[in-house]
Amino acid sequence: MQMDNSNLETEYSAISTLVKRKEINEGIVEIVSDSGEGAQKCGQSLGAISAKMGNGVWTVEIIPAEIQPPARSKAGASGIRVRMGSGKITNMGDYADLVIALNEQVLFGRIDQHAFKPGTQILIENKWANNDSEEIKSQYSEAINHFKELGYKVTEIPMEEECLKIVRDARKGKNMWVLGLLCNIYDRDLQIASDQIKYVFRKKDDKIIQSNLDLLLAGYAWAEENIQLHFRIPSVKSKDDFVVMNGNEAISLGIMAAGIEVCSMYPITPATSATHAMAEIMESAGGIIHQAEDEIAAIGFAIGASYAGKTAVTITSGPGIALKTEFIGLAAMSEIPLVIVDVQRGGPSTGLPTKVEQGDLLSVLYGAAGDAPKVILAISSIEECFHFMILARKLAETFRIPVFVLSDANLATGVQPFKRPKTNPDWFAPGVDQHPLPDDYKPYDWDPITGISERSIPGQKNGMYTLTGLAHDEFSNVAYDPAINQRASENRSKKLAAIQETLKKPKINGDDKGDLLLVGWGSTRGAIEEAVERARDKGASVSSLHLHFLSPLEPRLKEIFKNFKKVMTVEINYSDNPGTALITEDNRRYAQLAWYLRAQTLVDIDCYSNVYGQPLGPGRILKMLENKLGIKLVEEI
Amino acid sequence: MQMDNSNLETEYSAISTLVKRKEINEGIVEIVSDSGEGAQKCGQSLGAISAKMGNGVWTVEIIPAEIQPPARSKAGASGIRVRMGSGKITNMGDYADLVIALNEQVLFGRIDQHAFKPGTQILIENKWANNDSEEIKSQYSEAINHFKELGYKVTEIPMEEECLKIVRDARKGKNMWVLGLLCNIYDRDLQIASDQIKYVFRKKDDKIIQSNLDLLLAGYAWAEENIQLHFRIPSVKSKDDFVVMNGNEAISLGIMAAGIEVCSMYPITPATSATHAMAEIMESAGGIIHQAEDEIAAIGFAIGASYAGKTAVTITSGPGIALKTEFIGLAAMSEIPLVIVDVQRGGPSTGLPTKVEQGDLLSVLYGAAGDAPKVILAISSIEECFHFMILARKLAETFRIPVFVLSDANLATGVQPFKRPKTNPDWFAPGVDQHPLPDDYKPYDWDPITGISERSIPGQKNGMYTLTGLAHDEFSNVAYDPAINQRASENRSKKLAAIQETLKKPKINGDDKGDLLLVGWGSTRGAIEEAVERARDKGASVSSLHLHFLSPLEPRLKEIFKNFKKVMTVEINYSDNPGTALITEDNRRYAQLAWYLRAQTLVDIDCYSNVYGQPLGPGRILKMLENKLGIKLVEEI
Amino acid sequence: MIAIKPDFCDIDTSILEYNLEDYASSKARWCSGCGGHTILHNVQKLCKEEQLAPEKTVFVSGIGCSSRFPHYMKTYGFHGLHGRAFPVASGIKFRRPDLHVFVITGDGDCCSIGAGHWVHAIRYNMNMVALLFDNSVYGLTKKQTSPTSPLGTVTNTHPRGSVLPPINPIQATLGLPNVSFVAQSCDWKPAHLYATLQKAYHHPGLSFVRIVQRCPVFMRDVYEPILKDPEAITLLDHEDGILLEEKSKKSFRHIIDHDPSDLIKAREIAEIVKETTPIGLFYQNRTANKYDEYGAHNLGISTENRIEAIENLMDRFAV
Amino acid sequence: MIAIKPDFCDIDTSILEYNLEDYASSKARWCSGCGGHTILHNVQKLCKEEQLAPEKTVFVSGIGCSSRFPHYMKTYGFHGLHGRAFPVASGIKFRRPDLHVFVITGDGDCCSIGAGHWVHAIRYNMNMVALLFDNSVYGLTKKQTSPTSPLGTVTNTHPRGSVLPPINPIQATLGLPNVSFVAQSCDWKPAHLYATLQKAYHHPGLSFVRIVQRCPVFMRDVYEPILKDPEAITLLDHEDGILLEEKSKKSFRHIIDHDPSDLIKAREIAEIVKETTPIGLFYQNRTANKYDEYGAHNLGISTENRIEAIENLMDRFAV
Ligand SMILES: Cc1ncc(C[n+]2csc(CCOP(=O)(O)OP(=O)(O)O)c2C)c(N)n1
Ligand SMILES: Cc1ncc(C[n+]2csc(CCOP(=O)(O)OP(=O)(O)O)c2C)c(N)n1
Ligand code: SF4
Ligand code: SF4
Ligand SMILES: [Mg+2]
Ligand SMILES: [Mg+2]
Repeated sequence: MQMDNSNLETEYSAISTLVKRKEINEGIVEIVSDSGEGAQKCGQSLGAISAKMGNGVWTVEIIPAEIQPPARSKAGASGIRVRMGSGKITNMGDYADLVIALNEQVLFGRIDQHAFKPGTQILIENKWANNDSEEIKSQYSEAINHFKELGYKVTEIPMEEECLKIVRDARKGKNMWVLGLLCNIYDRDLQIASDQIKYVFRKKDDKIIQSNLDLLLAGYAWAEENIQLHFRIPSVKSKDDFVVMNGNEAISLGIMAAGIEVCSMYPITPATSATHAMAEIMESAGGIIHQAEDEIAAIGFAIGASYAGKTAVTITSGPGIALKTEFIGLAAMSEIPLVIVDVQRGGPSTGLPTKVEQGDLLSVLYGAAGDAPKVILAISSIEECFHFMILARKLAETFRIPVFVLSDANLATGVQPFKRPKTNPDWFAPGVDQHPLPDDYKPYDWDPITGISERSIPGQKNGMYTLTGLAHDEFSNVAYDPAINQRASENRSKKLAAIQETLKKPKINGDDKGDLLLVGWGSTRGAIEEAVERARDKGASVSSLHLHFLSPLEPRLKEIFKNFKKVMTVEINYSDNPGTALITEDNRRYAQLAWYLRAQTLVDIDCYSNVYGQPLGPGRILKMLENKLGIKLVEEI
Repeated sequence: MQMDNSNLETEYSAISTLVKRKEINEGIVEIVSDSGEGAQKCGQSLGAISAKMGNGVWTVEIIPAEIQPPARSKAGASGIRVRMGSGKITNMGDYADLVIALNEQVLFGRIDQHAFKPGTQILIENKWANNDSEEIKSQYSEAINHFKELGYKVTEIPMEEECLKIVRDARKGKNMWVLGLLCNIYDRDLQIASDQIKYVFRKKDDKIIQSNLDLLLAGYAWAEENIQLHFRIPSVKSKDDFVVMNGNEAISLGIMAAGIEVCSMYPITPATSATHAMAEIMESAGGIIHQAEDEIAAIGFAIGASYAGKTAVTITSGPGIALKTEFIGLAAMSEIPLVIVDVQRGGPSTGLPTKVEQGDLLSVLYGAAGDAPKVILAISSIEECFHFMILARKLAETFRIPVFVLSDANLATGVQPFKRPKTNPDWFAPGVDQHPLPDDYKPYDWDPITGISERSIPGQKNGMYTLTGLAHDEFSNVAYDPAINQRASENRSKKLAAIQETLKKPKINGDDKGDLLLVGWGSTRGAIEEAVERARDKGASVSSLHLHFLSPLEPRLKEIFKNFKKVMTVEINYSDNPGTALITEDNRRYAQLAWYLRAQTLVDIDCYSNVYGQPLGPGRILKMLENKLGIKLVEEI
Repeated sequence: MIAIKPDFCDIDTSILEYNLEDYASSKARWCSGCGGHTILHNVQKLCKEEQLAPEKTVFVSGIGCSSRFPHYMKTYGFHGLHGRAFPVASGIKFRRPDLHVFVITGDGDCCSIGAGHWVHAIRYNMNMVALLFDNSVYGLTKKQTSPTSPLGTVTNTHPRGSVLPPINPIQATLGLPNVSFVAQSCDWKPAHLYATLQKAYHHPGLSFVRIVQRCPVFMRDVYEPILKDPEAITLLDHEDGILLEEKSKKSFRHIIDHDPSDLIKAREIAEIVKETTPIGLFYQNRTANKYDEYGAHNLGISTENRIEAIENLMDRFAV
Repeated sequence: MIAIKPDFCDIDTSILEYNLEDYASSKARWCSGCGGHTILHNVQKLCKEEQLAPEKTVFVSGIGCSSRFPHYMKTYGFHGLHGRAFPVASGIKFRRPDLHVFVITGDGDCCSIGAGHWVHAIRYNMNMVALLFDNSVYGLTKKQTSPTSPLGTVTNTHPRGSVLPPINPIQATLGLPNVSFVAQSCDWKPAHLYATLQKAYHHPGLSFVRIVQRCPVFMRDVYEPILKDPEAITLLDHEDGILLEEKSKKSFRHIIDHDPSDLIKAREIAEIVKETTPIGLFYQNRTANKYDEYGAHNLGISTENRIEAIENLMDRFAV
C-alpha cells in the first residue's frame, strides 16, 4: 500500500518539540484491560517502537485464565507490561511506573500480584464515572479512592470520549489512541510509530490503517496538552540489525534454522504458541508440523522420523513430559537422536497452566526407570531460545542421545530484541545419509572412550538391524548374557562425560570469590544478574552463576563454589522453608537445582525459591539478599 | 482322596537309616532343564519340604526370556535354585553346591552367570551320551569334558532309564524322581515329601499321584545305592506356624489383608503374577481385580475408586510407572489416597523384563513435574511384601497421599517361609464414610502443622466439592491469587515431615560406629547383612543399615553416618565406575540411593552397584569389602 | 441410571425437595454465546426433575473448556486429566452403584487423547451418562484442529486448513462391542437436548450422547450454516427414540423414522452426516453386559467372611 | 505400497535378485505350532516376490510375542514400545515415501493399550501395511485376557472367565474415518494369507489386515473348533477382493460374494463373526486422503530456499 504522509511527518516534528522532558534511564508501563480490548497489541507496538529507537525492551503479557473472562473482573485482567530502558533490559522488572487502565476492576488482580508501588501513575478511563449503572458508578469511585489510599497517583482520562471523535466504536481503536498517549509521554518517534501501525495492520484496508494513524496522533496530541508526564529515555541506536520476538517465536525460528524438518506436537499451554508461530512458515522452510493424537504419539512420531532420517523435535509442557517418559527411556536406550522442548508451567498436575515455574528439572533428569542418560539444556534469554535449538539438534545427532531444552512460560511470552541472526547453512542438518555401510557395520560400535557410535538410517545398505528397547549388544541383538547390559549401560553413560569434556568452566557474573554466590538456571537470569549488580553497587560481596548445561553439569562447579562463603540457588519452584514447623535438616526438601548440586558437589547449597507462579523480579531477589547479607539494599518506597 | 501308605511309611524309615551322613549347615541346589520339564515344581517341593522340616529356605526360579525357548539351548535354561540351611536363609547365596542337569546345554547360561564354582557337584542326565544324533552326542561329551576342566565334579545319571521303569513318558515324572534323589541326598523326611506330592497333585487323579509317589521312592532308593553324597542339615522345628510363598503372592495376600477392594492393573512382567495369585481368591475376600486397557487407565480407575470409597491399589513395573506419572501428579496434587506397587525390573526402557534391578527409585521420587510429594516404601523380605501392603494402605488413607511400595523381580519370584500372619480385622479399611459433614466443611482444611485434612467421599452431605488438578485453595476452588499455590504446596509438603516425625531412628546391623557402613534398600538386605556378618566374623569393622522409608527418609541418618569413616550404598542399579576414562568427581553418576542421600546429608557417600540383572550374592559383596577394607575375607576356591 | 442403595454403608435416605439453585455453583466462566451454557442449564434441569441428591451425583471430566463443567455444578465433581475422564468415572462407579455418574468430555478430550479409553468405556458399558461436547475444535488451548474439525478447517496448527476428514463419533461408537446407547443432539435445540438427556439418564448402561456445541469464538463458520439452514438438521423419530412434543417436532423439515434397536440401520444413517446433521437416538440395547454389575457383585461382605477367605488362601501356603 | 524415490537423498538403484534367505534373520523364537511361524514365512515370501530391497524395508512393532517379528527379518526393524507401533511407523513413513513400512501388532498391543493410536492410524491412512496378529490373548505375559478374548475365556486375570464381549477389530475399523483397506485372514490358510498380504501390499494407503493366529500354548480351545469345523470359515469372494485359485476356493464350504467398495455391506458382514469367521477383503477405497502425501509434499527443498524462507520469517520480527 502507498499513502502520502509527508504532511504527517512535518506535523510530527512540529508537535514533538514543544514540551520539557525529564530524562529517565528506564520506564515500566502496564496497559491493563478486559480481554479483547487490544491492550497487548498496543504494548507490543510500544515495545517494537522502542526497540527500533535503540532502547532495551522487555515486554510480558498479562493473560487471564479463561478464553473470555467476565468483563470488569479481577480475574479477567488482560494486558501487557513494557519495560523500556536506555541499556539492555533482561527482565520484567519490579513495579510499574505508569499504568493505563481501561477499567478499574482489572487493577485489583495486579495489585494482589504486587505490580504497583506507592507513586505509580495510574491513567484510567473515566467513562465509568457516569455509567448508567449505579453499581458500576460506585464501584468505580470506590476503587479510585482505594487506589489513592494505596498511594497511587490517579489521573482520570476521557479515553472513550476522545476516541469517539475519530471512530464510531471506541473499543476498536482505543488501544491505538493509548499508544499515541504513551508515545508522547515517553517521547517515542512518531515516524517509527506510524510505520509500526502500518505494519501491524498491513492485512487491513487503508481506511482502517488511516483511522488508526489518526487515533495515534490524537492520543499523542491529547497527552501533549493535558498531561504533565513527559520523559525521555536516552538510547544508543546500534548499527546491528535487531529482531524483536517472544521466546516461543524464537524457538520456532531456531527449529527451522537448525534444519529440523519434523516438529511433532500435541497442543498444550504454554508450549503451543511456538508451533503457531511456525505453522504458517515451516512448510516453505522444508518442514512440517505434525499435530498428533496425544503426547505419546507425538514423541513416538518424532522418534520414528529421527530414526528414519533427520533429527526431529517434539515440544510440550509438564503434563506432556509425563506422558512422553516411556518413549524418552526408549530413545536413551536405543540411542535415537531427538530434541524435546519443555516450556515449563506451574505444577504439579494441571497446576497453573499459564504461569511460570522451573518445576521440571528433576522429572526430566530422572523421569524414566533405570539409567536413561540424556542431555538437558536450560534457556536463559529470548536470544538463546533461537540458538539453543541449533545446538540441541547438533548434540542429539552427534551423540545419538535425547536432548531436552527447558524453557518456561516467562520466556514463552516475554519479548526482547536481540541481534538478528544471519541464517547459516552450517546450522542445517546434513541430508539423510543413504550411502552403503561396510559389511561389518555394527549399529552400536561404541567408542571405548566416548561411547559414541555411528547410527545407520533405513536405506543404507548393510546397515540393517532391529532397534529394540530390550537390553542389547553392539549388533542390537537381544542380550541374554548379563555382562552385556552392564557394558551397554556404561557406554551410554560415557557420552555425558564426553560432552562435559567439551564444556568450559562457566563464567561468573561478579568476582569469582566472595560472601555469597547465587546459582540460577533458565529464565531467572536477567533478574538475578540485575539484582546482583544492584547489590554490588551498594557494596555487597555477591556474585552469580547461571547454568546452561544441566546434564551433563558444567565442569568444575565445586571448585567455583569453594571460593564463596555461601552458595544458594535462586529458582522458581518449590522448597521447604526452614522456618516451618517440623521442617528439619533431616527432611527439608530443597529447590530442584540445589538438590542436584548438593548431590554432585556435597557443598551445603541453600536455596531461595517459591511457587507464586510469577517471574522473579530483581527487587524480590534484592530483598532476599538484604536479609541474607544484612546490608541495606532496597530503598523503601 | 484316601490312600493307604502305612506300608510306605515303614518303607521310608526302613531306607532312611542306612547311610552315613555328613552334617552341613547349608546347601545350595540347582535343578536346570529345558522349560516344561518340571524343574521348578521339583525345587519348590524341595523348598516346602525343607521348610516343613524347620530349615531356613530361599528358592528362586531361573526363567528363560521366551515362553517356549528352543530345547537344549543356552538361553533356554529353565529351572530353580534352592538354598536350604539350619538357620534363617535370606537370599539365594553364591555358588551352587550341587546341580541337577537334565541336559548339558542349559548349564552354559548358568556358568556365564557364575552360578557354579570348582567343586560344584553336577548330576547330569546321561541319556544324551548315546543319542541318535551324532551332533548331540558330541555336544554332550565335549560339554562333560569342559565341565570337568572347569573343576566341577560331574556324575552322569541314567534318569530317563530309571524313570521309564515306572512311567511311559519320562518327561512327565523325571522331576519327581529327581526330588526323590535330592530327598535322599539331603535327608529329607519322606513322609513330609509324600504329603507334599499329594498336595501338589491334589487336583489330579490317584493314579497320577501314585506314580509320582513311586517315582519319589525310586529316586530316593536309587540315590541310596548309587550316590556317595549324603548330607544332613540340622533344623529346629519352631512351634510357630509358617507359610511359604513368593513375594508377589505375599503382596497379593497383603492387599487382601489390608482390606483393599480394588486392584486395578495392566499386565506386565514381573508384577502380573501378583494379580494371578489374587485373581482366584480376591472376589471371595470382597475385592475385585480390574484389568484395564492400559496403565494410564489402570491408575485412573484406581484413583476413581479411591476417591469414591476405599483406597485402591494399582500394580505395575518400570514401563508402567512411566505411563502412570501424570496421574500420580494428580493424586499428589488433589490428595487422593492411593497405593502404587512397583515390582522393579531391569531398565531402561523394556530392558531386562524378567531380571532384577533397583532402578526406579529416582523416577518414582521425581517422576512428575512440579512438587508432587509422595510416600515411598521399600520392601526387603518376602514377609514385608505382606505387611507393607497394610502399612501402605493406612498411610495413604491417613495422609491423603499416594504411597509407592517398591518390590523387585528378585522378591517377586523368591520364595521364603515366614511366620504365618493371623489376619487382623484392624488391618482392614473401615467402611466408606457416608455421614453428613458440617456445613462449613472444607475439602482441604489443612492442619497448620501436619498438612493433614479430612477428605469427603461422594455420598456425604455437605461434602460436595470439585476435585481438580489445577492449583486450588481450601475449598478446592481454582486459585487465581498467586499466594494460594505457595500455601497449598507448603501444606502438601508438610505431610512428609509429619510422617518422618512418626519414624524411629533406624537400627544398625553391627556396631553403630566403625570403618565402613553399607546402606541398602529393598531386596538386597539378606545378601548385605549376610556379607556383613561374614566380614565381621573375620574381624572387619563394617556394619549395615537398611532403609524401608525412602520418602520421607528415616530420621537422623546424617548422625548415623558421622560415626563411620566411610559410608557406601549397595544397590542393583547403574553407577559410573570412577576408574573409567573421562569419569571425574565432576561428572560421576552415582547409584540412586547414594545420589539421594548425598543431597540430603552432604556426606560423601560412595556406592557399589551394577546392572547384571541378577540378585547380589553375599560373596560378591564380600569380595568388594575385601578390596575396600584391604582384609582377606573370601576364601579362594 | 438407576440408583441402587449399596449395603455396605449407611445413608441418610430422607427425601428432600431440590431446586435448580441446589445444583448451580459459581457462574460459568465460558464465553458469552458458548453452547456450554445451554447444556449446563439443561443438565441442571435434569438433576432437578429427577431430584438427584447433589451428594450422590458426580460429574467427571477431563481438561478443556467443556471439562470445566463440574466446577459449575453444586454436586461432587472430578476435574481430572486431559483425555482420562472415562477411566476415573469407571473407577468411581465400579463399587458405588448408588452414585449418579456423569462424564463430561470434549472432542479433543474424547476422540483424540482419550480415544483409547473411549473405545473401552463403550465396551465396559457401565451405568453412566457420557456427554461429548463437540465444538469441532480445541477451545481452551485457543483453536487447534480437533479430530472432529471438518476437512479444511483453518486453525492455528493448520493455517492452510486441516488435511484429514473428521472422525464421526457416532459411527465410531456404533462399531464398538457392547455399545448400548448412542444419541446425538445440539445445544441450540433445548427441547430435544433435554429429552435426549432424560432418555440417556434412564438408560441402564453407558449412554453416549454427542452434543453438537457452538464455539462462537473460534468456530462460527462450522455451526452457523447448520444454525441458519433449516434443512441442515434431520430428526430421528421413533416411539422408542427421543420423544418430542408435536409442536417442537414441527420445527424440523427432515424427519426420518428410525428404530433404535436396529444397529445395521443406525450405522447407515450415521453416514448421512456429510449432507445433514441427524439428531436423535441412533441405537439402544438395554441388555448389554454391564461391567459395573460385575464390580458390585461382591460388595459389603462381612469381616468374618473376609477373614475366612484370607485364611483359606493362607492355608494353601501353610507348611 | 508403491515406493517413490524421494528427491532429497541419493540412492543406489541397481536392481538385485533377492532370495528368501535375504529376508531371514535368526531363527524365530516362537513356540512350536505358533501361528507366527506361517505368517513370518508368508511375509518373507511377499518380500521376495516383490523384490523389496531389505535396506528399504522397515518392520515396526510394539511389544508382545508377535512384536518380536522384526528380530526375525533381515531388514530394518523397530521393536518399540507396547501399543506404540503406529505412531513410530507413521513418523518413519512421513518423510520417507521410498521406504516399505510394515506394522506388526498384537491384539493387546493394538486393541488395548494401542487403541487410541489404532483409531488415528486408520484416519491418517498412510501408505503402509498393518498386520494384527490376533491370538485373542496376551501371549508374552502368559495368558491374560485380551480385548478380543471371547466372552468367558478363562485366563490368569479372569480365572472365572472374562466378563465382556470381545472387540471386533474389523467392525471397529470400519467405523473409523478415512478407512481405506480392511481384510481378514488366518495363519493356517497360507494361500489365502499370502494373497491377502499381496493385495494389502499393493493398496495405496493403510492396509489393515487382521490375521486370526493360533496360540497353541494358551488358546487351543479358541481356534481348534474353527480349525476342525469346515463350516466355521466363510470366504468373502469378489473380483476386486482377494483372488484365490479355484482349487483353493474349493476348500471353503461357505462363500459370500462381497463387493469391497460397499462399506455399508462390509459392516453388515462384519457382524456375522458370532456364527462364522469371515476371511477376505471387507473394504477398499483407493482414493482416501493419505497423510504421508502431505508429509512428503515439501521434501528436499534447496538450502537457498530454506534460507530464504527463514529470512522472510525473520523480516517479520525485524526492527
Ligand atoms: C496431557 C495434556 N495435554 C494437553 C493439554 C492441553 N489441553 C488442554 S484442553 C485441550 C484440548 C481441548 O479441546 P477439547 O477437548 O475439544 O475441549 P474444548 O476446550 O474444545 O471444550 C488441550 C490439548 C493438557 N491439559 N494436558
Ligand atoms: C507399557 C507396557 N505395559 C505392559 C507391558 C507388558 N506386556 C508385554 S506384551 C503384552 C501384551 C501382549 O499381548 P499381545 O499384544 O496380544 O501380543 P501377543 O504376545 O499375544 O502376541 C504386555 C501387557 C509392556 N511391555 N509395556
Ligand atoms: S472458547 Fe469456545 S468452547 Fe471455549 S468457552 Fe469460549 S465459546 Fe465456549
Ligand atoms: S505363547 Fe502363543 S503366541 Fe506366544 S509364541 Fe507361544 S504360541 Fe506363539
Ligand atoms: Mg472441543
Ligand atoms: Mg495376543
